[in-house]
Amino acid sequence: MSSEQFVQYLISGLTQGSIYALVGLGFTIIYAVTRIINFAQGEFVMLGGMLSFVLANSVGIPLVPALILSVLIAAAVGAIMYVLAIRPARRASVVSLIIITIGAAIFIRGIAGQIWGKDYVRPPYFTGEEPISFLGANIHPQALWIIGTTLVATIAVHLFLSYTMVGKALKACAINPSAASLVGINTRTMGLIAFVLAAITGAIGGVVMAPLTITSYGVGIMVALKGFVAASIGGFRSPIAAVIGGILLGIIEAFAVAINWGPFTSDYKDAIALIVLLLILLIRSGKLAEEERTG
Amino acid sequence: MSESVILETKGLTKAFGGLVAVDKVDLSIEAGKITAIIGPNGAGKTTLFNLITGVYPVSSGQIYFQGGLLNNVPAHKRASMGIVRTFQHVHLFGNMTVLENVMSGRHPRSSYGFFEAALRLPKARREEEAISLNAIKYLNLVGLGTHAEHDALSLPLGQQKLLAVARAMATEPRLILLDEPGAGLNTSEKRQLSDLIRNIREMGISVVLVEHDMPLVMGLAEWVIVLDSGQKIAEGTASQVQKDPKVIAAYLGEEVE
Amino acid sequence: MRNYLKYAVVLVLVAALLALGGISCSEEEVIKEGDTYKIGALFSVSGPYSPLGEPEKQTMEMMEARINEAGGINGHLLNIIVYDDESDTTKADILATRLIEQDKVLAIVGPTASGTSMSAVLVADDKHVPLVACAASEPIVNDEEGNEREWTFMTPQSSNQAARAIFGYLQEELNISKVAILTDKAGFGVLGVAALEAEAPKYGITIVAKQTFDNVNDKDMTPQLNIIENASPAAEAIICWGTSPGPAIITKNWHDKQMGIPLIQSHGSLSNTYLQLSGDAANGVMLPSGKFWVANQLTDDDPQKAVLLDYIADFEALYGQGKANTYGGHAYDALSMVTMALGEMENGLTISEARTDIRDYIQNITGFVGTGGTFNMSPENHHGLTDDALVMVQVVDGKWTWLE
Amino acid sequence: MLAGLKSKWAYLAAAALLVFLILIPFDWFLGRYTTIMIFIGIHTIVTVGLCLLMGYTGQVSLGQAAFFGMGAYISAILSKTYDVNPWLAMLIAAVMTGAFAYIIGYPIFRLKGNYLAMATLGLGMIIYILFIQLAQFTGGPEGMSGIPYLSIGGFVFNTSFRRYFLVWFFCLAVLLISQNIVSSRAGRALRAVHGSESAAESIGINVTQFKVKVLVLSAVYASLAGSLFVHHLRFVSPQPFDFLASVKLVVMAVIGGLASIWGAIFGAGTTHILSDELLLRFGEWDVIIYGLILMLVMIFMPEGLFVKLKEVFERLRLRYRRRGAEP
Repeated sequence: MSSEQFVQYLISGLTQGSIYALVGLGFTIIYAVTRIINFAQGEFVMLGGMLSFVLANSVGIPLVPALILSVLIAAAVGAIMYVLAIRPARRASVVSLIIITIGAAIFIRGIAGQIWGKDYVRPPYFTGEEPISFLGANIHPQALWIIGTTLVATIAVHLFLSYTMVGKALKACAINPSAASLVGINTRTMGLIAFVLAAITGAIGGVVMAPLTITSYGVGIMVALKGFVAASIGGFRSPIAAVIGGILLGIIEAFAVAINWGPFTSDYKDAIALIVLLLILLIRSGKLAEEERTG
Repeated sequence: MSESVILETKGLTKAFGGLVAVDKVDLSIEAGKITAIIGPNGAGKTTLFNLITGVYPVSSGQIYFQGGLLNNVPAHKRASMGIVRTFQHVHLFGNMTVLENVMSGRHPRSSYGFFEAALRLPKARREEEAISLNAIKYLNLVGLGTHAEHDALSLPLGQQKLLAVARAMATEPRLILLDEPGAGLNTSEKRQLSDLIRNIREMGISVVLVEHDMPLVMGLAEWVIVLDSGQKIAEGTASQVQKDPKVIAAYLGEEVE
Repeated sequence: MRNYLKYAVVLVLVAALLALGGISCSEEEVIKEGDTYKIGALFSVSGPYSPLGEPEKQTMEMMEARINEAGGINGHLLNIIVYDDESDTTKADILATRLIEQDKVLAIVGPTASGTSMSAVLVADDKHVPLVACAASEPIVNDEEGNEREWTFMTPQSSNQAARAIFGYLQEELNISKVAILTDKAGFGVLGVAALEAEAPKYGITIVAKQTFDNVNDKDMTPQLNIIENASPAAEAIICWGTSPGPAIITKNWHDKQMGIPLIQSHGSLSNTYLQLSGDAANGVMLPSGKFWVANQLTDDDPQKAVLLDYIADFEALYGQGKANTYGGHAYDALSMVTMALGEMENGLTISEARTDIRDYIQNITGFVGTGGTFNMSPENHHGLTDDALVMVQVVDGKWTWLE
Repeated sequence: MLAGLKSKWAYLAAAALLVFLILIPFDWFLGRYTTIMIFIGIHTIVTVGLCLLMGYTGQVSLGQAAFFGMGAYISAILSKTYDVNPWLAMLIAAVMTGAFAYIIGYPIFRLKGNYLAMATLGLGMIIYILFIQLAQFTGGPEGMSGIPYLSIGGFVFNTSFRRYFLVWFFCLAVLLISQNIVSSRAGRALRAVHGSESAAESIGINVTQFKVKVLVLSAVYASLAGSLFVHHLRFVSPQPFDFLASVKLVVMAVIGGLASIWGAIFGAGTTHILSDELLLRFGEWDVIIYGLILMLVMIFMPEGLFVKLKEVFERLRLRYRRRGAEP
């Protein structure tokens, strides 16, 4: 394939991958701190996108404040979800907790559908829609916004975890909850922070991707599944790994289409991504088993 | 090797990454005797058990059971060969009754599977009959006969430990490894335990126990092996090892704390 | 203790014997003067197909209210029972059965999607209840042997009709003979592929590239477009088959790539949502359309003009500017045919007789002008929509314009 | 004959349940629920498998719908496309699905807990994608119709009244078989694996092998249910076997109390009656309320509604007893 097409596929993969990455990031943060797989993660993305549309187009707030407000509201929803649905169910099993998050997802989605209707919507582009030519490939400006934002968000999260008190406390919980609580870290507060953080990253993802990818009340579940795969490829351990997993997933899918031969076609790209996930899980199985025992 | 030796290790070594938990240990356990393995914390006693029962693969060296090489025998097969162990942290099956716990110990001594069970074929009923009869026998051996229908975890710790022994005995072992059976028991419970262990020995079963409680060990063990930081530093009769300067040195390290 | 079990076993045998009788529930209640007519409706109000199901449901509620305000049908008030199948085929089966056996409806309108329609169709056909589906696929009206099903009808234009409209235009107006197709992996797109492949040869058109997209997951179809660009022999036009949001994204990707070959969307993209989603990028895109979207451009002698303008006006008065779309129109056509049948029905029939009566009436409807086109039903044709129902339209400055 | 039923009361209870089940489909009783009951029966069969796998052996599966779907599709394809006798097709489907479970079992059970959940979820989705993409066999996303009814000799199961008895015959058979298994040597082995894998190994239980065996069993159950499913609907499409379907199955198992065979009926029952009966009157809000109930049940009774109810019943009985005892 020609070089500019290679670039085209790469950019396309990066754009898709960035979205997966931001969702996977949220999955990982929550999982690391609370050992919960939060399938409501996609709903934060949905909220980000729908809210930015409603606020910017329907209510008519200027774009930037509208975006910020959307993220804040989503964060609030994340907090409420943790306090009302997750915290009371600490004694529940892995499975029960997964079901709770799915219940929450169904609930949030249903409410959104009731309030905003079932139709697909597209919030305004951040900066127009005239494609930018780059190494012979045409790139939509919004795609650059998506990739850029993901980069910034990832770095921000990384810095937050490594250089702030709260961040370090979160890390401590992730490594060893019981020890963390021994040294006086309130694991429940940490859980709350984790959910808010995850909601924020998710909503940011929703906000930047919605103009390009189009959104509706129902996009959450599929976004969640993809982000979940991304996080799994990243091993649910470090945020960075999750982001890499997401980008990888996006690029695999883009080039799976590009190869366009045998099973490597647009038909099977989802399956290919999942097979990669399984292989990674099985290769790392020994190590994972250890983690399960210790963690 | 002499017939009277039931278990033997040659240069047995286990390393976790850099840390060597068991270091070139040569043991030979006399058949039909009560042997105690003692040593300060982190001496590698439990790791030794885990190697003998196949929880961990050995890093190097050999384990022989009744003259046969044991290294590559999968853990679950060792029980039917006659090696069984109990755990420091009891590890009872919480989702079963006391009796069912012991019945599950009959697993290697029975054979019927899903199919026979599903249709309750005669074979299943016959074996099930035998299984429960045997289980009750071993339950009575440890004196828990009256608690058969209780939930395993509803018992006090002392009885839980006895139950664990009954479950292990139900597999009809030739060699039973007891990991700190005395820990957390009060004096009367300990007396009960020692009687039980002597009983088991009388049945011609070789007993190896890891124990911290010196009086208990000295009262029971006919042979004592001392480990320190993964190495065998001494062995002999109780009175011999007590006098051994290396042993005292090793323990002094502990008494201080 | 065994004997207790023996009792149970005996009971099972007894019941099994009874089962041999296979008692079937018969509707013998008679509909008297002034009774309300019960009509069932089954739509995907939630789940992936809800963007289609919602306006269908709204249309039903609008018409029910209108008819009852006007005193009902020959003094019979209309009671429309609407259920949400959640785009779930299992649920569609349960709810269709419920409408028939529990609610004892005279006829069923819907379901929304071809999948849910199939499970409902099999139930209706089995229990002899007329069903007018708002989805179009062959098996809804024809059984495996290709015979017309006795009890089921459908109102939307079929994918084959759309394909014929497109190919006809490509051949005559643009004399294009090589096309690439890019279709939704899910139901609607699959129908599209089948239709396109079946119709293309008849117009001497060859399909030089076939790509699919995942309507929920794919956020960028540039990779697929790249493949199409590289196809040899080169494609002279791209035909895309799907419902929102995929086609809108493709339109944008197509615009960003500046591929220089025309993009043709299917009738699945005929909605203001599509225009809103794809913005300026949509300009120049061509689609096969019912006259719905060009209603105001129709000449006054076109019988559909009045029907369409009325429906759109009524719907948007209730549910908001620019909300009316063809999906609601399908429900309108379906319910209209049912109510026409009810209008001609005399009193004193049992429920099962009434159902037969409605079926017989609908399958003999001719010249009924609906939002989708003119219907000429017959026992051999339970679709009845003629090809002239579809015209080609083009997006010009964000508006649908008729390519006469 | 039947393990677990010890007292004569247990026998009477079983007989009563049986009589009730037999009467349901008659119009003068609860006939209008026949269709829902058919699906309850079908889902109960799958749920029992999940209970054995999750509740007794402690292994998570978020991909059970894949086995359900394999049974459905293999039955559909063989009996429709290749005119194989439906009963034979059903058998082949069960064998193939079981074999598939056996093959994936060994690698997948190198994983535990959450990672096992991820892997099973991934597998489930891969199978689902295959249902869509292998269109030349499966009919693709549009699915395939025209699947024949089951029949014995001349007796065709062509009314829901008849299919009701067919489904519940299989359902009860599966329940009895499972009841026998859990109270057997194999059942103890499974529970031992759940209780403590190292202890199980130490008394000679081949942990991995038993995990695989129970996975195979649950897969065979799911396959059987899938076959009954398609011969009832006579139409199959991928949608009933997607990720959400797997979740619904797990929900049924959890509500029924993971470690309780007969709870499965209750789990499948409440879930269906809730979403196909009670919630209908809430119109558009049904989905929202469903989500809410899901959360509440899991938060306040994570061990399942059925188990909770049993506790309450026990407590009441004891109080009653005590009253009786007082002079």
